[in-house]
Amino acid sequence: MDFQHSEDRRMLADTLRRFLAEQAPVDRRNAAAYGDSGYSPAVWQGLAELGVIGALFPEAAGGFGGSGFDIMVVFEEIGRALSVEPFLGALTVGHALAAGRRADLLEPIIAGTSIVALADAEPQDRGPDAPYATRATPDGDGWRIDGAKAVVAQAEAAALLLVSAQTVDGASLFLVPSDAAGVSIQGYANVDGGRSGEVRLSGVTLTADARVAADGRAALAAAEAAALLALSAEALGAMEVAKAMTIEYLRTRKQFGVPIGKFQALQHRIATVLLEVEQARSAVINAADAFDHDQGADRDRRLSAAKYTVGATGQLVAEEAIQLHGGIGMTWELPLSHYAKRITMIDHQMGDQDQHLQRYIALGRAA
Amino acid sequence: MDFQHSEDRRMLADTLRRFLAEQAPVDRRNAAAYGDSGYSPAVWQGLAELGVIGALFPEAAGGFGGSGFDIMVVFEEIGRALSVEPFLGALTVGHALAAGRRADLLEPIIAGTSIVALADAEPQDRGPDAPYATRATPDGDGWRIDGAKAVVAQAEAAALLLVSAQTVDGASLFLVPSDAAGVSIQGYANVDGGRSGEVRLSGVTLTADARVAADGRAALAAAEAAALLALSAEALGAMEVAKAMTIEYLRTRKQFGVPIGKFQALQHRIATVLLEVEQARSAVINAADAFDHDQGADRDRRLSAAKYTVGATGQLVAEEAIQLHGGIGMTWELPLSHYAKRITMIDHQMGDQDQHLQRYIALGRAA
Amino acid sequence: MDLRFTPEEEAFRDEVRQFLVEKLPTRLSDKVRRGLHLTKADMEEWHAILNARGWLANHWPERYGGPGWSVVQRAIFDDEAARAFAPRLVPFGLSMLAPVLIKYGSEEQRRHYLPRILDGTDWWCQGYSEPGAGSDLASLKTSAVRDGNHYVVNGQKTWTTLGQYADWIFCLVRTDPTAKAQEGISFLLIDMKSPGVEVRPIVLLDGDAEVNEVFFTDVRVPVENLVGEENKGWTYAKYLLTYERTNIAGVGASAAAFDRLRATASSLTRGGRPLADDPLFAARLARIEIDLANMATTNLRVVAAAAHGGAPGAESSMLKIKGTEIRQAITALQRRAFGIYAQPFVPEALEEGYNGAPVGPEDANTAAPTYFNMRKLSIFGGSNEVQKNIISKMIVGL
Amino acid sequence: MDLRFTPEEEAFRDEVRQFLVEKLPTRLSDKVRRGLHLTKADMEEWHAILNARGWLANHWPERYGGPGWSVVQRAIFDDEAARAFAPRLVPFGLSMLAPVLIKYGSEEQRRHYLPRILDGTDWWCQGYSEPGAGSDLASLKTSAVRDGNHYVVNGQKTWTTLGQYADWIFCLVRTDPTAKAQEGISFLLIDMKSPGVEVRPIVLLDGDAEVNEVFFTDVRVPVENLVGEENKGWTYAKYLLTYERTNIAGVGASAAAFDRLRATASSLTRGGRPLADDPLFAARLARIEIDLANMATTNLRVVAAAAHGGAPGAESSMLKIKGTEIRQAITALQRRAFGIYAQPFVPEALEEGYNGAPVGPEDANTAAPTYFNMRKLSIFGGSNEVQKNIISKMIVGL
Repeated sequence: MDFQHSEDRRMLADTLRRFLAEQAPVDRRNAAAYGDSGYSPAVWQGLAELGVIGALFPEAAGGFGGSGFDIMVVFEEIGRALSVEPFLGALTVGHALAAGRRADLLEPIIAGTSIVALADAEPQDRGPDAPYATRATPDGDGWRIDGAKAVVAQAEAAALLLVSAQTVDGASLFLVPSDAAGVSIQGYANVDGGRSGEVRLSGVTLTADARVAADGRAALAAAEAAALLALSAEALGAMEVAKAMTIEYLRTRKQFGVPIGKFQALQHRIATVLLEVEQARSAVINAADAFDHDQGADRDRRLSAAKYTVGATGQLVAEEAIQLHGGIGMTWELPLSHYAKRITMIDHQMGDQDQHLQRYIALGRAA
Repeated sequence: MDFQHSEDRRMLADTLRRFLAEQAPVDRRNAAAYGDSGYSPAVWQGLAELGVIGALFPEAAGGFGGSGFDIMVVFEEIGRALSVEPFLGALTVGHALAAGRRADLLEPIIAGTSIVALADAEPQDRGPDAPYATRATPDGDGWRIDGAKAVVAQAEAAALLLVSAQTVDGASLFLVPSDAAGVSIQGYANVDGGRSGEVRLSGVTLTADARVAADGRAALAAAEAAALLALSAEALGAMEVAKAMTIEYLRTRKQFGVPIGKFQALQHRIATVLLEVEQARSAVINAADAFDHDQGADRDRRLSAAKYTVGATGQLVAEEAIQLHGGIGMTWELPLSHYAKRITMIDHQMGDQDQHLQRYIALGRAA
Repeated sequence: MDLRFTPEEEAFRDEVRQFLVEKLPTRLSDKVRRGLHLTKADMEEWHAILNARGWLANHWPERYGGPGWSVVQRAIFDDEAARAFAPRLVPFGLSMLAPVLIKYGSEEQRRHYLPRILDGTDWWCQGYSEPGAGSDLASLKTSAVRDGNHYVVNGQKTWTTLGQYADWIFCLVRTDPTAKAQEGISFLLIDMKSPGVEVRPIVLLDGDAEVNEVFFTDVRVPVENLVGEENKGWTYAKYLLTYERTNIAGVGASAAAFDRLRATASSLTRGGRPLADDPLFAARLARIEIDLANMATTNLRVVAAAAHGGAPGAESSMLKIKGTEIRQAITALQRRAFGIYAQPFVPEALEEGYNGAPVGPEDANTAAPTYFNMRKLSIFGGSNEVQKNIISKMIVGL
Repeated sequence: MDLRFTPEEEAFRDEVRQFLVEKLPTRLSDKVRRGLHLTKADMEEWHAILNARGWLANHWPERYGGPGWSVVQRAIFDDEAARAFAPRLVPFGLSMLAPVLIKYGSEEQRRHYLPRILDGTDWWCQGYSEPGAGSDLASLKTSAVRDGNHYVVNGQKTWTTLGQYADWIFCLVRTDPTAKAQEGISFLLIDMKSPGVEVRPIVLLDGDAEVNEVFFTDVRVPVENLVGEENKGWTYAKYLLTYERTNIAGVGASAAAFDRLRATASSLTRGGRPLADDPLFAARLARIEIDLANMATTNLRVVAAAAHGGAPGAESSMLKIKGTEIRQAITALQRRAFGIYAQPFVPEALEEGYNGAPVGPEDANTAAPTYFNMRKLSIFGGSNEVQKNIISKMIVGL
């Protein structure tokens, strides 16, 4: 039993934290996050060179990490710095490809030279086992895809999209160049920074080898597992900063002649925030452990437990942080408000707290 | 629009409050509530003579009240005094009989000379439309009943039980003398005072006129509606007292050299209790209004809304009242603890907060 | 006890409804319903429509132009207007300054300013909060020093809502720096066009710029712009803050927002089934609906007490807390309802006449900004913490 | 980072499990599982079994009879014992007094008292709280006045758990009434058989009488019963209160209680379907299960930090708060699960050997009394409010 990250991981975290503090302090982060491209190519390239992407993948896939705790460490720092660089795309696509035994495709992803995005969700909601509305049909030796994908993170920046589409073999996965004929992307800003996009695929023709998985279920499950862990860790990092900012504000802001941290009602509320954030940290540790050691429903249950926990705790932390700051906590100028937004919106990615609580229950029944 | 009770009702409430304060202060209430009979026959008879039971029924049924606000006023006082006298039985059986067009049977109930109890719930849980396990079969000119009824309030004290039982006509209602051959009652104390009992019916033979309703659904619905309103109002009364006791304790208990009501964390918690109790009062008012003016699903929805509200608010109030009192709030000696118990256990009668929230949702869908 | 309105009150409600059907421009109610930004002209348009009907200043005495309504009539009007998605009236002149002038101003001030509020000549804003004086309002520092027939004002106000449109600001200023905190404060009316007044917008987390900082540098204000007596401003300020506002619970606005939420839940599916059938979502929805129905009655109880001359005390704090909690719960669930489509941020879509392709379901993109914006409800107007202090003071008395 | 235990630790866990299977009497574990009352003899029986194995005082140094376990081993043992429904060890001698004697007592005191704790000769209870000194412990008034070779003690203690069985009580007493609150306090060991000691039971709301008031009237206590120095008792008291207890979170006990709750939910139906399939009940159950799984890791993180020599600070307050919240949530849901059958109160059914007809499902009648009894968890042992004060002091530092 050891709750210290390994020396290597601590170094990785330190390096990442230092780099982001220097290269992407919150004002520069905001300029990029709310700017035209929605991220900083320079920061992204710098992080790739530091090996941050490689840390997300095991050696077999060309990386030098890839364990649950590697993902936790990297995404906690991403959360701490509110990084909007396209890590989630690299993580999910990379893990999907590796699970689909196409680790050979990972090299440019790990090098950071190829930005990738997972295009899985669709504009129309569908049932858990319902087919995708996006369909791929045989077209000569290759394929033709028609459909639409929803809220694809950094879709405009991505060179390649990993697209799920219904085929006669089930849900297959296709690597689609974003500049292929028939691909159109309507990009937009996210409320919490960064950009996403609606992807439309109209008669997109692909060669046979574009299909990287005939049955994409295992690959998508791997991507989902990695994403749930990553988003939970990112939320944790952002909560830690929001908590620390609020504690600092309680120490320094004066009203009625004393720091507001002297008021017991506020003291008790920040104490509650503290202990719930510690519980959230434990949930993320559990999820990382599950990612490494558990399989199937056992693993997914602990991942859903973490996503549920950071969703519920995130709402508490974001709302309390704003409320304890008062009006200033609502201003664009104060970094806190951007942390609150990011924490809140993570509950809108890959299923919210209620969905994961219900998934947790359903997986427990199935077990 | 008028949120004052009528002059008559205010007088009724005052009389009732004064009588209970004099005749059943909490020490005497406790002696009766936890004693052998589980209530005070003298208090019951006194209240009957004051006309309290009559206030629960309309003139057509031999009473002089019977509106939702009459029931609210009476049961709020019952809650304030933690009265354990068998009002709920009189109310439910009386309203069931009146709804079943058998108001002719109410006179001894209103006079207080016949104690009655509704024996509807059964030891084995069943679905909402499932038949009763208790069955009545034709037996000569009369009926024969076999089955069991669960947690019948004041079963031992009751002279008559209104028993629901499955017949070929559906769920019928029977008036069963508690001393009839084949009726056995296992009585026990309730954790919150008063007594209840398990009723077993083995080959109980009854004359034909014992069946007071062939199709008992309307009668049971009337009894249920009255019971939900009454229990909600009772919870409100008990919460008001628990709140007042806690406020008084905050004013007088000193720690660290000052009254503990000086501590802001506690101030904010009692403020929350205050406003939730006001919301609960509004819920009970809404339920009383629904009892008088609404029909069917509309009525039942607002009744469930009230029962849900007092269930959820009751847990808050009971737990906060104990916690803010500290250890002393947990002692048998302090009246508060008995209020906390009663408030809590009302959530175990006639469906708890979750069940009523779900009933509220289901009734809304059906509408 | 009777929750029902009288036949006269119901007739009045019908009259209000009829008026709203006829006179409330659909263009405006659509913008309100969808959470779009109202322009200055939008707000002025509705203001003028109400003024033309004589219903604008519905809580003013008749001699100053009020319609002579009872407390219950005002509650009915406010409720119906909100449910019809009428724009909220800008309260600073109508509901904040005017009551102070009516109670404490000179007859000359009343005759000058009140008609100009009614006809829209003067747009007022509020100069209460300062960067160092939020919940602790009495610690304000903006100074006004007498110089002949003028006060010379220096300092800074903040959180000045819609100050960018204002012609005038009413300010709390410190006129006696040697007095105890609450005793050296005066209530001053300042022309925003005076030399030395500067307004700077504060951008909020949702990208919106509806609040401002206002800076005063040697601003000369004629002494006749003092309301009441010098150094008695705290009394007027408190009157303004506790001035009985039947609408503080915002029941009508919450009911309208809840209707919109329910429509959203009915129109969407999640995991292949109607969102409203998701048991946890349905439970959240039902809890809010019940809380709101309870609140509606709580609010009427306070209104009825006010109609019988009861003074608002802990009640108005209670309505403020619970009202804002419910409204915030609605906006949180509205955000949650849209799932992934709450993330796209299309600020242009918040403006009238946006013709871009919609992203996701209708109105999805305003849900998160509205949620974030509405966090202000529990902070502004006396934070909910301050309201709890007030309640506790009233009931525990320590 | 590694949540897994080492092979050595897993082997130790197996050894503990084996021991529990062999040595923990089913009669006792059944009583604990079902929430029945343990008699004095029950508690002594388990105490003696552990002592025979050398595992009783598992946090004591080896030289005084501890088994020499690591922090992790102790956590494993506590966890397994709780999950096996072993009786809780009465902590007053073993875990409260003993650490104080080991750190601050004289060698003579250690040699005299510690073996008697181990072999069960002395049953200890705690004399800290007084009627006027609860959360504000330092305001205690019980006085000890030196009179030759004795202290003469007068005053009253309260909330003395299991004091009715005790041979000895360790007390905080005021030896210098002129000193500041925390400076005139001493730590005194008092023989309960001394003339002038009187114990009166306090009946709790669940009808239980496990706590007591203890009155002292001119009780003469030999001066050698003073621990450490006169007037330094507050130091020892604080040490005792913050003494690192790996078990403060009660993870094992909560896990056992949760298993029982889940079994209850599986065995019951509501409205004709399994209770565990009721979506709101299932959600409550799942929230607790997740919170508990998080807590288990939080607890291990603190244990691991302690194993590396980290000092417990805000952590132990955090574990106390969250641990008690979880336990209370479990008991509330257990009560709720039984519906109408939580109301019958059959106190005899809480005693071993009750042969009456059961009322409702098995164990239904202990659910409500247990729920009410467990409200004490957030009050005793430093109320959760005091723990929040401590956390805030540590993190905000004001």
